[in-house]
Amino acid sequence: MKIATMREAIARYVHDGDTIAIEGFTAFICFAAAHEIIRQGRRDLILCRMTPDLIYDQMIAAGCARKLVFSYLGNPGVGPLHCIRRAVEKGIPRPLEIEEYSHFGMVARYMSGAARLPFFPLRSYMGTDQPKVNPRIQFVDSPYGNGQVAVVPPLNPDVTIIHAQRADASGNTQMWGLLGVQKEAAFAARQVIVVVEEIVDEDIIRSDPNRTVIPGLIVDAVVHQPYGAHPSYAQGYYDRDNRFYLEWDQISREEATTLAWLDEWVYGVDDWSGYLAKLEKREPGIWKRLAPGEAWSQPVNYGVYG
Amino acid sequence: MKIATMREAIARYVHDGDTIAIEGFTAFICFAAAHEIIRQGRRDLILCRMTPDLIYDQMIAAGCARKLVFSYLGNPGVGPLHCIRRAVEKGIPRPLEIEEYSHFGMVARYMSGAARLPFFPLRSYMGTDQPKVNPRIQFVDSPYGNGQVAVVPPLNPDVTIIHAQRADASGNTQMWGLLGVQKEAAFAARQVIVVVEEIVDEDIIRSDPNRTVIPGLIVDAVVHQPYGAHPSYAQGYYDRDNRFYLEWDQISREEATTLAWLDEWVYGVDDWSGYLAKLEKREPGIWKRLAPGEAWSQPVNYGVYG
Amino acid sequence: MTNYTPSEIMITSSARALAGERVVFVGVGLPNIACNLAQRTVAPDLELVYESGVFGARPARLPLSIGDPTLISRATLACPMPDLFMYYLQGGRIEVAFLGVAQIDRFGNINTTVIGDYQRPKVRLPGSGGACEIAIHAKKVFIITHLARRTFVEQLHFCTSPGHLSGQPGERAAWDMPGTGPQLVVTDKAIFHFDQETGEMVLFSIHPGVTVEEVQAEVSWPLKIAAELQITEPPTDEELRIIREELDPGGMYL
Amino acid sequence: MTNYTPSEIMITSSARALAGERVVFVGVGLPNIACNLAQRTVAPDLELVYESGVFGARPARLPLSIGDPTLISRATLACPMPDLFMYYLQGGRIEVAFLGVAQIDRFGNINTTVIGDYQRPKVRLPGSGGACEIAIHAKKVFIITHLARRTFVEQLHFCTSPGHLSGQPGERAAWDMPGTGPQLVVTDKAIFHFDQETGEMVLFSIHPGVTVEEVQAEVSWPLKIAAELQITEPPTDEELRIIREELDPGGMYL
Repeated sequence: MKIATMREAIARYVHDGDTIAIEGFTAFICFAAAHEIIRQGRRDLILCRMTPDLIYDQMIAAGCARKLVFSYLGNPGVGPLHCIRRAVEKGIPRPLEIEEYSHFGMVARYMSGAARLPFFPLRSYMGTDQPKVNPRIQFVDSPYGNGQVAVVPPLNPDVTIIHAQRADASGNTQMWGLLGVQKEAAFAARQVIVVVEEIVDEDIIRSDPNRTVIPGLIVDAVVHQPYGAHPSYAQGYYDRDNRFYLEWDQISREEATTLAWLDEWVYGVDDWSGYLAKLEKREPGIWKRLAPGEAWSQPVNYGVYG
Repeated sequence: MKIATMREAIARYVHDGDTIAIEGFTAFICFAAAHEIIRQGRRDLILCRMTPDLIYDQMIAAGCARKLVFSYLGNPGVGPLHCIRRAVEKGIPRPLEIEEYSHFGMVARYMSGAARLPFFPLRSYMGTDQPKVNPRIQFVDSPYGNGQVAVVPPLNPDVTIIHAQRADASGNTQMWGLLGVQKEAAFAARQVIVVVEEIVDEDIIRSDPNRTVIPGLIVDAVVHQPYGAHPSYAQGYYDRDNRFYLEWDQISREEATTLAWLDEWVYGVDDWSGYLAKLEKREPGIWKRLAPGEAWSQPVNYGVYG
Repeated sequence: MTNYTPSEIMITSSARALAGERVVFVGVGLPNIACNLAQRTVAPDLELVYESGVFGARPARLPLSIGDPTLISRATLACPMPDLFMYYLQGGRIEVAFLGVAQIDRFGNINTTVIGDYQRPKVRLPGSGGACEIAIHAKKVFIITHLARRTFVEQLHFCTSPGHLSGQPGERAAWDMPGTGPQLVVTDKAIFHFDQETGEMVLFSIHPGVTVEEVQAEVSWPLKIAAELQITEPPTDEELRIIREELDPGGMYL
Repeated sequence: MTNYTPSEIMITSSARALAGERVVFVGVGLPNIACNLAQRTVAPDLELVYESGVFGARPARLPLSIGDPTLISRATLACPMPDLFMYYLQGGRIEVAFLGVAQIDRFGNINTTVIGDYQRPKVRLPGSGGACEIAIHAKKVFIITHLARRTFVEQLHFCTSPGHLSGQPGERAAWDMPGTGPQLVVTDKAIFHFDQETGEMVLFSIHPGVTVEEVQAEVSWPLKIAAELQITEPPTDEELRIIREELDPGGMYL
């Protein structure tokens, strides 16, 4: 049985020192998983994400990580990630090793890992200082005499955690909206945890096989966690809580206010239900504020053959 | 205006000597385009497809091609492709140069072409005779000391022709079912012709942006040609005409019967409407025989935000 | 039960070899029926993956090709070709795959490309398709073919897909091939395994009523024979019932 | 019309530079508004591509980030990241892209990584994101930034994204960079082009009321000035109406 609580899934699959990818480009960022990792006190993680976003800012502030592998360090549309800056610039709460790529470089690392290739080629980095500070960025000559190309090595997380709208009990997972690099990050991983807004009957999945992004085949645990991406979002289920992204810019400016926030919102609750209860208490209309209207896809006919 | 008749699209974009890819793995094989190319008497084409299938068997029998680039030469589930065998083994109707890969090799060539990479790596061909007869298959050492990898060069067709269920007038194209390598073949091409069962309002496309496989951006012509993939199929629209695949095994065994078939079914009609009219005359119930039942996808909510 | 066809004992022998397997890469024809039989008997959790990019198929009819539309409707996942080859096959997710052959040598190397000279072929065969990658990446390869001297040859006319190469231990690993190569050859007369040390094909069992001499007559090299040569267990009544009533009621492949 | 903000003249100047362009890679903030303005004025066929993988967006509100859900609903296409970087950007489908900068040198090379030493940074900036690939592959690059001496520097602390490199003709081509590099820098005080021969930034126009001296004061190197220095055409009433009433009625960016 793959269905697990978040507590069980994190306890079983995420260990100190592991390489972890919690992916999702602006959308589908699984804060519920991050908070549970913080609560369980994991240490020395190598955190991988194209955009560390608030999720890794919080995990790094909580002291979970020894290293960050990334391509864009910012609070999108707002400003810097203060906790990660503190770690990089001042070693607070502990020094943070960084390994840095461009977006395409990170995408290529996941693809290389997912495809079991020794490297993945991309036309990037030429003439820049990026390879000078990251010796993993190399160049290879084409055997066809048509140029040189940058390459990056595979990235194979111990665990990849993906948030999505729905999965069946076997972990066949469907997503719509921004698909980011989740499929590649999942296939690259040794273990995969899928966190979903809804667990649906297999028949729903089977009604649209092209919509299935992650096959149950590679999924180790399925966690049912509605609103598990807040303050990020799940397309069609709830909006991004832009207010919180702005608020975090204030909260995270000082170490003390950051730790106070973690105490209250992460350590101070038992689980994601506790977090949601606090959110709703603070702002009773929150889910109404974040509820999108309806815009349904036109169904397509796969046909019955036989 | 991108909407064109098949005659216009082929006349405008397909020229003698061009490199052409009409892709589609078992499904969505655009015989309507092939017949029009035969009728317009194109010569010296370089034909690229993973599975040449009956479509290239017919084009090669008609003398359109000087070269075939492929990975699997067969009438799927039936037997050999007799016309291509005659061309390769006996030079009938003219000698045919071949350039041969594995399936993954062809996929990788399209990906390389679509991604403007000088090569694409794959772990294949080791220990086989394939690189000995195709010098384009090369090997590259990984700079990370983690092995050697085969590489193939980019394939960039002059024209790629794709059949799909629906597109809007700008060429934004949606498909469901077997997606094959069509996206890659289209992005690799200098020009793209999309042939569809239905031209739909842009709103239908916009109701499900993740379903759009080919953006109008890269499409040069949109041809509305219902049943344009017969005897191949369009998922949810009509079934594969397996009877014809079996029949072709007989028709194509001799050059004379093949040419008689081409005379009657290709040269003997003005266009695809003529072909369809003949089909329906021969077998009045054909579309009923090939009509699938209904199996609709469950719609998903993208949400209204704003 | 003695009333079965050669195809039926090939199917049941293949199905039983799938006991405990989890993910199989399947072609149409006999392998398709064998995998479906295994799902209903020895490997209820077996996941069928089609080379066309389909998972968890629930075909409402017997498919003629691996791209049949009946494989897609109500499948759990249908993916484009790059995903299939990069993330599933090369990604190491396939445990067993079935391959057919035109020629096979004693080390399980396979020719599906050409009879005669490549440039001036006597018979032009289909070529690799996905076979070369399957032979390299699937954890195990099972081969189904009819036993015939022109198939079981001393020297391939062309090596399309690698088996155990020259039989040297570690040779596949030296080429960075993740899979273990061919493990099983099922024919209409006998079943072969491969020696773990030498990579050479070994006669493992003969079907009821077949003699070792008959098998050797259809193999071009002097056959190694297992110390404890078996007689293949014939199809059971229940296996035959499933094949005949559920999987191929039209007798398309039998 | 003289009653406009610095942001507004940056937006209108950028929008006008998009005349006749077909495909633009757009970020949020000023470039987003500029592109939307261009669509409504000089480039009705302009296709907006977001780095998050969205085409033909019809946002029902002004997005805070390039991953805002309002960009996806009713877009014509939403694709995964590998497609975006491999087939759209590296594939050569993007004609113009906007980039921001923390530091820029006279050749349009860009730093968005770090102020100070990389290993012991004074200020850790966001890094590349997609900027490095955009700078290499987009046919043209437009830069929008405020004019300031700490931004327009003699020597970058770190080169994140290549411009015209050392200014040697053919240097980008020698590195196999398909795009032509930076073509335009729009600031709150002036607009810069790049010399086709030397790759060096050239003051092309100053905004109304700004002097050349004021511009030079904010640039760390001795500025080249165009032979026919222009005064930037201020925003028209219609442009301002579109910006204020349609594109940013909340005044979020102005």
